[in-house]
Amino acid sequence: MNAPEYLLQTENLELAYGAFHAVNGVSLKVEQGTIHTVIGPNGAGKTSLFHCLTGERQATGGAIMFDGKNIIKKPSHGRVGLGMARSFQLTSLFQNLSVRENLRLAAQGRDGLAALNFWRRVDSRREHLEMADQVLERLQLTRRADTLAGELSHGQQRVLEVGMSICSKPRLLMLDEPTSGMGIDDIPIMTQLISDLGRDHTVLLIEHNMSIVMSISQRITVMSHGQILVEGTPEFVRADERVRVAYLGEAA
Amino acid sequence: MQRRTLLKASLAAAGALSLPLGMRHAFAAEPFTFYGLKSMSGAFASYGKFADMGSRLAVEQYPQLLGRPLNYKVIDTEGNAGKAVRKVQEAIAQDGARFFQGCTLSSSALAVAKEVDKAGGVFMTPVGADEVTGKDCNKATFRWSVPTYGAVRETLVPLIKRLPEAKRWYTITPQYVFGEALLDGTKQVLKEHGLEHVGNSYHSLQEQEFSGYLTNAIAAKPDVLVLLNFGSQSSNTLRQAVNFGIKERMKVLLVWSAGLDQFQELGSDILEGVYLGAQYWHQVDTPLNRELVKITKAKYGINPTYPLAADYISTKVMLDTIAATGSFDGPTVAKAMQGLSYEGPTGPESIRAGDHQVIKDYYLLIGKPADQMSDKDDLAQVVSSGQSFAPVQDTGCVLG
Amino acid sequence: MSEKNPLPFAKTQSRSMLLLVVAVLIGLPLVLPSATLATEILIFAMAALACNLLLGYTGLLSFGQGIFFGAGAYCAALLMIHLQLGLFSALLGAALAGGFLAFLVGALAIRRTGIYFVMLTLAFSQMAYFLTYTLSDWTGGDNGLLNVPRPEIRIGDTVLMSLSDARYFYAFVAVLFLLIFIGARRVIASPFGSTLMAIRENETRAAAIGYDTRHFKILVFMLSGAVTGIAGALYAMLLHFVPLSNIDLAMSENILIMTIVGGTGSLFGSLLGAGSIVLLGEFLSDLWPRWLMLLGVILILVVVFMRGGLWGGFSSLYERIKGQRKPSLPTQEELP
Amino acid sequence: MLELYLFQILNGLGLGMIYFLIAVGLTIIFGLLNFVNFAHGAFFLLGAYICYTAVSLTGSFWLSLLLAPLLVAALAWVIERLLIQRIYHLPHMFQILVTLGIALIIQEASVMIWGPVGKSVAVPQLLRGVLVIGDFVYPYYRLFLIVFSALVGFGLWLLLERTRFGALVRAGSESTETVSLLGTNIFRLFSMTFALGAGLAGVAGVLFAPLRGAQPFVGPEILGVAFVVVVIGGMGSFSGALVGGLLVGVVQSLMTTIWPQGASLMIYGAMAVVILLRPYGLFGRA
Repeated sequence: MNAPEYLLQTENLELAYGAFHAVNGVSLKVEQGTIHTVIGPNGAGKTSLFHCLTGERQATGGAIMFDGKNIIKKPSHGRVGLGMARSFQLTSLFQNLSVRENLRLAAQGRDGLAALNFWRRVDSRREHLEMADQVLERLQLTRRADTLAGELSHGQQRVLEVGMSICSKPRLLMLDEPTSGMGIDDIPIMTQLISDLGRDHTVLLIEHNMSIVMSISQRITVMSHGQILVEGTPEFVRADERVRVAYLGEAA
Repeated sequence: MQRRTLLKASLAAAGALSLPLGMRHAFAAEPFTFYGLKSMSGAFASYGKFADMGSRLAVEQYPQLLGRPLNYKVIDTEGNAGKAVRKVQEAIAQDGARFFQGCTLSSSALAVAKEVDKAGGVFMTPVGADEVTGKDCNKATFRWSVPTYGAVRETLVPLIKRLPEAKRWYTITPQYVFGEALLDGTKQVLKEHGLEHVGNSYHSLQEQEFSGYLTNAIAAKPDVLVLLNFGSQSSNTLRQAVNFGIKERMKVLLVWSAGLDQFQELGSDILEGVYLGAQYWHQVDTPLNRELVKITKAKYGINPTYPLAADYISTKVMLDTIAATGSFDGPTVAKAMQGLSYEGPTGPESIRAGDHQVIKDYYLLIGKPADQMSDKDDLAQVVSSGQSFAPVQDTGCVLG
Repeated sequence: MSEKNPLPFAKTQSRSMLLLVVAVLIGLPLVLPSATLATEILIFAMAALACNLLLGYTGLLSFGQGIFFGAGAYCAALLMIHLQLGLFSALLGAALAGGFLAFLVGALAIRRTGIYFVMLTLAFSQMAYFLTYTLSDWTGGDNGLLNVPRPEIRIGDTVLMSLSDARYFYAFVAVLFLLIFIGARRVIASPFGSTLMAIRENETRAAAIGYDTRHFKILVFMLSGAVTGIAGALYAMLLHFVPLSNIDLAMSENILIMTIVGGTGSLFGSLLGAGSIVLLGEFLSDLWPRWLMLLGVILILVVVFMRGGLWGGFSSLYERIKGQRKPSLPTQEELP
Repeated sequence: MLELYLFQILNGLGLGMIYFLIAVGLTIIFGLLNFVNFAHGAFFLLGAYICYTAVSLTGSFWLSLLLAPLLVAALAWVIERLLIQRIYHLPHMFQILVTLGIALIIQEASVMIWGPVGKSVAVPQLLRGVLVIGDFVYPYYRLFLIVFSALVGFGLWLLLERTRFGALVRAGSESTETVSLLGTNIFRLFSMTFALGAGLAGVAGVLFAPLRGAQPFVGPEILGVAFVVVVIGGMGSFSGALVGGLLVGVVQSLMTTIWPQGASLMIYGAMAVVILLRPYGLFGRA
């Protein structure tokens, strides 16, 4: 089979709430093996776009091609099995479960309905436990494996949030503002982690803060008013006048 | 609590417990326990409270029975048939209980009757379900209250005589076993007398809002409205009927009233001119009732209500029979109760041998206006009384 | 082993827990005044345990447990009365009836969340009640279904054990309870069980990591319904009778109260809850007809001071005595 | 026959207004406080009993109509201060458990004070008698109930839509933080709302007393009706409670002519259907 050039591709994607188009004809192309960032000021539609991609919202028009297949009708849980995974902007963990269990559940999620098996022991699926331990190491959280997720520091919770999305061995990682709410000291750790993940995953990153993505992204899409404003390499985007206006206009 | 301390005492006395039941009363000091099944807590507390008072009056007349101290133990049925049955099983299995009286809910009584029968005990109950002395009758179980058949006959027939002009009759019936039985009886009586049954409204088990049914009834333009529900449902139907001015448009008959306590709740405003069927009325002039009113007033300062009277006489009959037979053996006592005639609150009463139904009067009362009441409980007066019972072969009862 | 075990309940669900349950099962009839009382406790403990799978482990507050309890009771009773089925076939029938109704109720109710989910289960509960008494030809209506047999244990035509003695019946129920308890623990320790807890903690996240949460909720409803159905059937056999109250809203409420009072953090809590509520009624109703008032006070006290229920209370007391840090139980505040 | 249906619809509308009155307190408490109050029926029965006592002592129904809701609201205020305030943040199951406990206590206390047998309250002299239109009879008292419920509803609407208190309550139902930012003591607002909701249950209890009397075990039934009305209308929605009440009243009344046994089945069925088709009721918000 011939792998398509773009792992993820949207065609004229639309998300309308009545007359208001939060996403208005977006055609996004995410190349295999890149870190691709969508940025834009508040209200530009990047979170709405993200929701369409994860399946949290049903897009009202257009198509979402993942690995050459249109997945626009797939519910969010069904996208995991195809190899998509996501993180949340607001930390969304299993607060009362241990860090390891958070990761193990994320790994097990790829089993889909096979997880309905209620007569096997959890340990019988060793690979999930091993995956959890690998990710623990990668996140440098091994020492806190048995801590409840809710008891981690805020920064560590953000790291775990992102870490959970790699447990299902996804081909596409979709990260929604992973640095949101992080202290200034923690941000480099997160930036480091994302560029590390970018080495073996395709990453689609949604960011508000332009400066921190410049160093790690291969491609950047700038959104404004539900549409794509500019797309290109970081250098290209940085130089674009319209981007400055959009950002400054928003700020003014 | 009593039962448990008793149990501990018996355990301490070792061996005593292991003795066969028949030998146990050789221990002269060991009290004999009589069990009252009363809905003390839960939604039927109003009934259980009076029923318990009645049993206590009867028990007090026997400080001891056949040389053993008489102990009266209340089993709180919690208005829950499941709890009632389980507690009865426990009393039978642990304490060797054999003599039970009471129950408020028909369902409890029906199920308890089975348990008591299996254990070879005696059970007397005032509940409304005809099955107790009908298809679910058994040799251990006796029932004091007049069945639906008699309740319908002894209210409708005298009323038909009293109201020769009343041709159109309308019924409001609760849709459960008891209500259906009353409705069948009513239809039968109306047919026999060539009267028109112009309509019936069924309502559900938990209905408390009757405006819709009353609207139906008014639209049918009957001469008499017959209410076949009971308890709080009948109270609310009556209240709302009076509110709808029904009394000015037609006569109202409540076939199965709960008697004095229900009348007190409703008051003469509502009851005035309403015909009421009753199992018992404290003003009835019989020797035993005079006595009952006297002792009830002395002990509780009230007039006896229906549950009080019913459980008093049932308890009394059982205790009397134990005394008369000189035996604590269930089957012996049950046998002696078959066909027994005794003086009851409604006059001479007897227990029919074929189905263990007590043969007694049922009353038709009419609510009095407030200005004619001689005291606060003088809410109604007796219009007529009499006995109507379906023959045993029609009850479906076969005593094994 | 326990170190590698990723489950948060690892410590509390260890082998000693099983020993504790066995000890309680043996001790109950010795301590209590009668075997029938002990049997009632175990039957309700079974129902509470099933409710706990929904409430404690999945975070689903169901007012529909009475439906499954009643369905099990009526179904087993009717199978025994009309088809003369034996003990195990009747219990199987009850489990199937409970499970099937739970499938229907679950499949519809889980389309909504929060208070609307609760209200849906409540609506179904009321509807089941009205249907049951309307079908009085089968159910006996408000008089209840009488003459329910308590069949003996038999294989083919060989009678192994009669259960008519209350103690033997207790023993049978106790064995069944133990099996269900072990089974439930196994379910909790399975991939399925761990997913339930994930759903309880954060359903959005559970969906985001690939779980179709609807299937999990329906399945746990069915398991819960089946176990509750068995409990209902045993209750019918205990009483030789199915009262209409078996399927009313108060039954659902009662099962919920037992579950919450016992503690939703542990299966053992359900046994505690059922035991304490049944015994409370048993002893207090003898002393004071207005005992329901005390029940009211206890419900309030549990919520204000002991939100983990009796189990939570006992285990934090135990931890304090042993001088350990705070218990590793899930904090109940987080349950939706 | 057509006429009868028409009467039943009219009767149902009247009944519906009463149901609205029963339910409106529940919906206000849920709307602002996101609090599930299983003690609503108990406040109702307390209103009925206090009405009975007030009428027997003073002979005035109207005085009791003023007094009983105030006393119920005062009790609710105290309960809120001592207890409810601690549990707003807890999951619904704990709210249900606590209010169930309160309901049991009120119910059993009523039995202790007033006895297990119910009490009757007479229809006030002024409102005895019936309105006759052809074959249709309608009591003046029920007419009064409709008008009074409408007035209460209108008064509440004014209170919620036109006063500072109302604005704060509505703001609070959107976000408690907003209200705190406005410098209002949010806890006092909560207490007042809770007392208001309970007081409304008390009003309903008083007005129902001449129809139903005061009975200690009426709580669960009233609670059931209130929940059905509120859920059908949409929890927390004021107009929803009105429409829900009218709908339930009309359905129930019509069913008494069409298929009486199924009246309750229908009403709960309707509730289930509404939740399934309209997740937040007819008028609720997400």
